[in-house]
Amino acid sequence: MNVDVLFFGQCREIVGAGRASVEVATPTAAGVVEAVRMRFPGLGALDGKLLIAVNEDYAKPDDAVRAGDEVAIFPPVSGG
Amino acid sequence: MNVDVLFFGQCREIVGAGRASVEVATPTAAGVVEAVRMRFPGLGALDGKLLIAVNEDYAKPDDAVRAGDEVAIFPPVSGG
Amino acid sequence: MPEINEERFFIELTHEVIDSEAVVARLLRGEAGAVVTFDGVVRNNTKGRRTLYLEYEGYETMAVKEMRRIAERTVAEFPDLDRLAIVHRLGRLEITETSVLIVVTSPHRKTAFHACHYAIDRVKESVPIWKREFFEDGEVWVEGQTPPGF
Amino acid sequence: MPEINEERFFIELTHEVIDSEAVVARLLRGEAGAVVTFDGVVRNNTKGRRTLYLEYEGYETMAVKEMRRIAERTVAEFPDLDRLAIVHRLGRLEITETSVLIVVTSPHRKTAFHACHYAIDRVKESVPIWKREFFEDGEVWVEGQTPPGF
Repeated sequence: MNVDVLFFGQCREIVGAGRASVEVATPTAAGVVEAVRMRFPGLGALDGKLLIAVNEDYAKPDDAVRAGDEVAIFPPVSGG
Repeated sequence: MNVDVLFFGQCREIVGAGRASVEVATPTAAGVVEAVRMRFPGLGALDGKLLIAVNEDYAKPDDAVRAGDEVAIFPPVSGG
Repeated sequence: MPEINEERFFIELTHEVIDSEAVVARLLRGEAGAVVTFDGVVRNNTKGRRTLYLEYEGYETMAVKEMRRIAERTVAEFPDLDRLAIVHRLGRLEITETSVLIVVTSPHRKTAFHACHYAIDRVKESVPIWKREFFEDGEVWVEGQTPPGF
Repeated sequence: MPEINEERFFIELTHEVIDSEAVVARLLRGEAGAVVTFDGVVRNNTKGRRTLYLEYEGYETMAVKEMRRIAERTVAEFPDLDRLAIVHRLGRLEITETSVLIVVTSPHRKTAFHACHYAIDRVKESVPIWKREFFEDGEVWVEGQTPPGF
């Protein structure tokens, strides 16, 4: 499945873009993170720390990702 | 000893004045409270609750009161 | 009678409207990352009975001293706070007006929250100020607190 | 994008200066006796290194949703609070400017303090916003937090 992924913060900087289309083998949050890590090795700097949101809510590794979902990957948050 | 006593809040209202000169037998904070209670029986409404300050600091019953001290008697505080 | 103690405290007893923003601006400097403010405001009811307005009176000279003592105790209790303001208003206050304002600035937020809460609790139990509440059908002296140990 | 949810919440993400007084005025009504405000402000240093300014960016649509979720959790946790505002600024911020503002109004002060502290802790751990700190000799992404369970 092809998933459009949004990137923010340091992830956007490492990827060099705010958005990328990624081919995903396993249709779960963990599957998307895995595919993105393969495609953008620079994200290894944030290994174990990457967060993923599906439809603007935090997702756990096993949560399903479906065609058309809004998916975003970003580092730990530092607002405030 | 003659002591000039200031009254505030409900005490001022009960006494009917913001200040009164009171003859005190025992020169302590408790002695002043006792003398004031005798002189103004209406303060009985606040029995056990009256506070006394000597020179603008709270005083305990045994604290000494000397000629020229600034003495004030008032009810529990309700600022804020 | 505004007072600044070594620029760390701002203590004021006033008969005018309290300008919270001006007090914060006065305390705030680059060292602080957190500002916690407590505003005590006049409510429109007490246990369901409609309040018209309040009147505050104080033993003014002692009140200012007691506010300064509370500021000193708060800094002793929370030494990493940056600055502290305690402002109290006297006279007639309308519904939603501020009667008391506490501002704490601090490098970190936890200290600012705890110090602000500590200071207002102390103000309520020991600053010699009294309020009368006016209702449509009468008035009462609001029941007060006694400082611990007295 | 200001939002009012049944008039109980005020949630806003803005690129403009935050006007704390206007937010308090918007929330305050006669039922509340206590207003506690937390202002997060830009500090002039991090561990002694001089900060020039900060830049905040957000995943804006999700940030607003997350702020609303935090407001709902705060009210569930502290049901006797009256109203709650969560406002966050994005873009370039100078030293002493407000990046985040939390305001809680409540009939009683203890609830206001605890709810305000709770809300800012949640904002810092889960709202998708990131800041970069600019020094005289470089810049860094400020180390972040992860929401519990993720």
